[in-house]
Amino acid sequence: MTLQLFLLLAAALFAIGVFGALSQQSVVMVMMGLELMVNAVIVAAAAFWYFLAPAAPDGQVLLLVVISAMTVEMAMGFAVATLLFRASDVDMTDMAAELKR
Amino acid sequence: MGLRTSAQRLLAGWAARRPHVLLVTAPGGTAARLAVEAQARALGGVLTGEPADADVLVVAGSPDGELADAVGVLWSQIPAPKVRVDVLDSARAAALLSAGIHRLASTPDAGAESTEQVEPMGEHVHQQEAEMGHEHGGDGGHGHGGHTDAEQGGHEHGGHDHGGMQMPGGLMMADRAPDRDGLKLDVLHVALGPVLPAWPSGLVIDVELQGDVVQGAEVRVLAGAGDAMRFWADGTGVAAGRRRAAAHLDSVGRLLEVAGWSGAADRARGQRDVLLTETGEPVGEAREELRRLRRRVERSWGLRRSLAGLGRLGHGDVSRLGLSGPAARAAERGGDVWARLQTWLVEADLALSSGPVAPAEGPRGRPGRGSDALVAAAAHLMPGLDLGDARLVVASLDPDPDDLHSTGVAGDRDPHSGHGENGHHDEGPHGMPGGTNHQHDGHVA
Amino acid sequence: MTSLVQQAPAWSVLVAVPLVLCAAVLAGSLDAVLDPRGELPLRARLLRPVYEASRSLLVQRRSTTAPDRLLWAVGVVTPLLVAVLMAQVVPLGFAVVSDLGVGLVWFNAMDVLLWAGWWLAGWGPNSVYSLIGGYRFLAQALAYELPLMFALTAPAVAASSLSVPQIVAAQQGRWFIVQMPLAAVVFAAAVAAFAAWGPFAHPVGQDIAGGLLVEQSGPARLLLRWGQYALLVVGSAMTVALFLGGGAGPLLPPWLWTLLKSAAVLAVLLAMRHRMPVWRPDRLMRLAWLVVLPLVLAQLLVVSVLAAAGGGS
Amino acid sequence: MTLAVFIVLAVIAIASGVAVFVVDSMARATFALAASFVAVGGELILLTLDYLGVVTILMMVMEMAIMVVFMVMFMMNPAGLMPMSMLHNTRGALTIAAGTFLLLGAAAVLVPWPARRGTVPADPTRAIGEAIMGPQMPVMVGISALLFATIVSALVLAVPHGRYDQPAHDSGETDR
Repeated sequence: MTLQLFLLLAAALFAIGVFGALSQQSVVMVMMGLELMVNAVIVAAAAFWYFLAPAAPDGQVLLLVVISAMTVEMAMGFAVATLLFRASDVDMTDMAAELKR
Repeated sequence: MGLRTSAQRLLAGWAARRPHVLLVTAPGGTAARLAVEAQARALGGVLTGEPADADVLVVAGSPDGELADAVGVLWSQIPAPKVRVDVLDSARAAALLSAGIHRLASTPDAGAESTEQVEPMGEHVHQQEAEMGHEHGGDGGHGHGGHTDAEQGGHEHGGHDHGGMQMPGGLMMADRAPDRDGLKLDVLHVALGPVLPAWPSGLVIDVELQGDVVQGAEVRVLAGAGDAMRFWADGTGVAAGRRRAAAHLDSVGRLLEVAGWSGAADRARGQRDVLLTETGEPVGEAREELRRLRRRVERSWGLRRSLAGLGRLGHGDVSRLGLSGPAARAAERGGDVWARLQTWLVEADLALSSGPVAPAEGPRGRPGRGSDALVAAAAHLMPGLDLGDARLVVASLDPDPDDLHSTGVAGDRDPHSGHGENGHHDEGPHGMPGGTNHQHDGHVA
Repeated sequence: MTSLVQQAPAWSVLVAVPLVLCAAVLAGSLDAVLDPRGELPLRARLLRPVYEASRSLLVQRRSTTAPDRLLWAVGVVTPLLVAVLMAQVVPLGFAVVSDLGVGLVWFNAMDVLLWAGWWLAGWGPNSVYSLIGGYRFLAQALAYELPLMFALTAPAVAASSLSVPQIVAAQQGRWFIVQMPLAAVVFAAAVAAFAAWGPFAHPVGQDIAGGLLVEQSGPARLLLRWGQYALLVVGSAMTVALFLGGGAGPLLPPWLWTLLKSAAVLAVLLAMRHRMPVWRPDRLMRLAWLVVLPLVLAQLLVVSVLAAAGGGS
Repeated sequence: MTLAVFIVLAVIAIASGVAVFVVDSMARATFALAASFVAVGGELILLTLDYLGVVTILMMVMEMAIMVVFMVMFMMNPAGLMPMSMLHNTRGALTIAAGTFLLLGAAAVLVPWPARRGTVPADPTRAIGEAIMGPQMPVMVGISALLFATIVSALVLAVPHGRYDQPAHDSGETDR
């Protein structure tokens, strides 16, 4: 196990997340892309903590913050999706963009 | 299938010690039903409501028309090895059921003719065991009607839809309509009945579901064969008071079963059987038993919490819907499901001590009208309730299909419609953040 | 009675799995014995799991229209699998398969897997009642999960450890049920809830024709039923470890004490099944959020104050 | 041994991550994402972060169980029974994603990471506990305020106006 391996894993997960977030039409699926990107951040942060500065707890605290951020993102995402859906029966990003006009 | 080893025989023998009986009552089959229920219990079996879980299908009475088709669908949904028993005469119920279970034990798959039908998106393997126990000889062809996409057939969980998009597997995409939270969600059309656990068999309520919330309800009654005897109302045998008490206990048992309290439901059914059979049992003892049951039920905080305030029918509703019988008198106690349960228990006690409360009426109210009004009340109350609550409401009204059929209204009347309520309810929080009132889409068989 | 809980050798994993299965079967017998319905001889009741298993093995495979077979299979095995995974951190006497430092959190995480598992068992068959059963479980899960988490937190605070063996060790003087009775009761109730049992059996309720179980036949049904029993067994054993002193007791060996206490808790849970009505989820939700959650938080406060006072001395 | 476990978990994490956007069925997509998170939780346990690993599994499986309800509620074709594409601009997204991977991967391999400072504490769980109850307390206070704000604003956004107005006629339970 080396830092590089973990970072490669994180890079792969992040790239998949980017693909999802850019290519999906549905708001909920875009959120899943974002989740995968956060997932990659978790891996990278844990690896940095373990391989670079294990003595300081800051890395672990950062992880906690990331996990909380993920739940916040999720809750707000659901709320916005519900709002959009209620407003105009839409769950697609393209259609939501059209709403603005 | 050449592996008919002794081990398999051994397993079959053990399996038959705990037969799971799926009981379907056709109009006029109430006496046979009671006999089968008692015998199944005595044999160590268990009554089940699900074809997936059954190995013995017992048909009490003789279904015809749509109900016969539904029984055929049920039979096709029971996985082999399975046995079908038709009981017409209550006196022979015990013997027929025992013979059926014996058959199940002795021939794990002897003579099994297996029919395989592979359908586009799902396979259905029917392996059929010996069918037996016909009282009415010539009728060999019980509907083994394959897999009809029937909306009847209680367990086909029908999802037919109006003008939806065709999807693979012959499924339809669901319609959508606004739900009570202002979200436009899918509507499923599901038929409750004619066969469900603790359900008046033969009654069908077509409901529109959004998630598990009923948005509309229409009632149909599947006609039975000939003029069914209305067992509870004008049966003969034991005294009128005992019969009335037994009828109410039958309803109580069904309601408690739906409420998920099978122990108490079983007690109510046990007392019902005692009242109907042992004419010699002193009234005092029967009343003492009944009072114990009533205390038990009324003291249950959980039950009260579940039932109180649900399905309320005030005095206005009673007169508008033409209700009579216990359901009407329950308006004095508040008119909810809890009040109707109490009324049954109180009136059963009164019936034992001094005869039926209203001797001119049947247990469901005015002769020929009682169950009709009950069905109308159910259709009126159901929209806006979630499915579990709707089941409780129906069970608390407990219309008697025999009663409906013999009035002649059942076959060709307009369905009582709950649509007047229409699909939009803003009746306030259901108390469930993100819980059950959610949807799914087109994914329904 | 001062010896700490020891980590058993690695091969004990292999013992733990059949042990959980046997316990699930015995729980089936006990359930039949406690069943108030019918008047069957004791022998027929004790052998009921054997009869039921025989049925299941003979039954033909059955399917529905357009099921999601993969997810269905995942859902069906999850309850039993979760029970086995939970069992890894539950001590029997003074031995435990894995003294994971964060055993308590592990137990909690495994119970959350049930959210997914039960829902999938409802989704897979592609049937209305079954899916409603799945939704009902999620609604119920929202009601029981937070009280369960705080009930788990209480013994962790009192023992100032997340490790189950250390929690057992910390209550050799006085069982935790003495200082946190409410947390113990809430925990046991939550065990019944995640096993969809007794008053919490709404997801498998008769009013929706068996709900999650409606389309399950043969081995699938058996796996789900045994999964429920296994969850109740492991949950009872965990109750004993967290609140009832684990293997502590006079005269008898610790493993026997664990078994006896677990059987007692299990009997109470099993007995609830036919003796109480099922609670409607909306009313349960109200009760859980408005009454139980504040009570458990108050309990946690009391325990924390006691721990702070005790830790200061 | 640990390397083997790492590789297995990494493959699971990536494969199920890909599966999220490949499978048709929304239920499968959601639980594929959950599987990816569980695998990452396993990786954290490999890095001695038992507590954070298990908490990741706990939080994410719970989140996905809720997520699937939303998926099924809002999506056109949750079971994936009908072949339909929900993608737009696939090629561009694929290019950008590949570019991202190459960039990050190159950085991971080529950057000369500094040497390790210090050693892993005997009990990392205790270390983080003491950190957030000690020097890092403000962070946790901030997070809890943020979470509370999230709860409130999510409710405000998602709930129609007047949802909590008690109906006039009764206590607001489901009776009618």
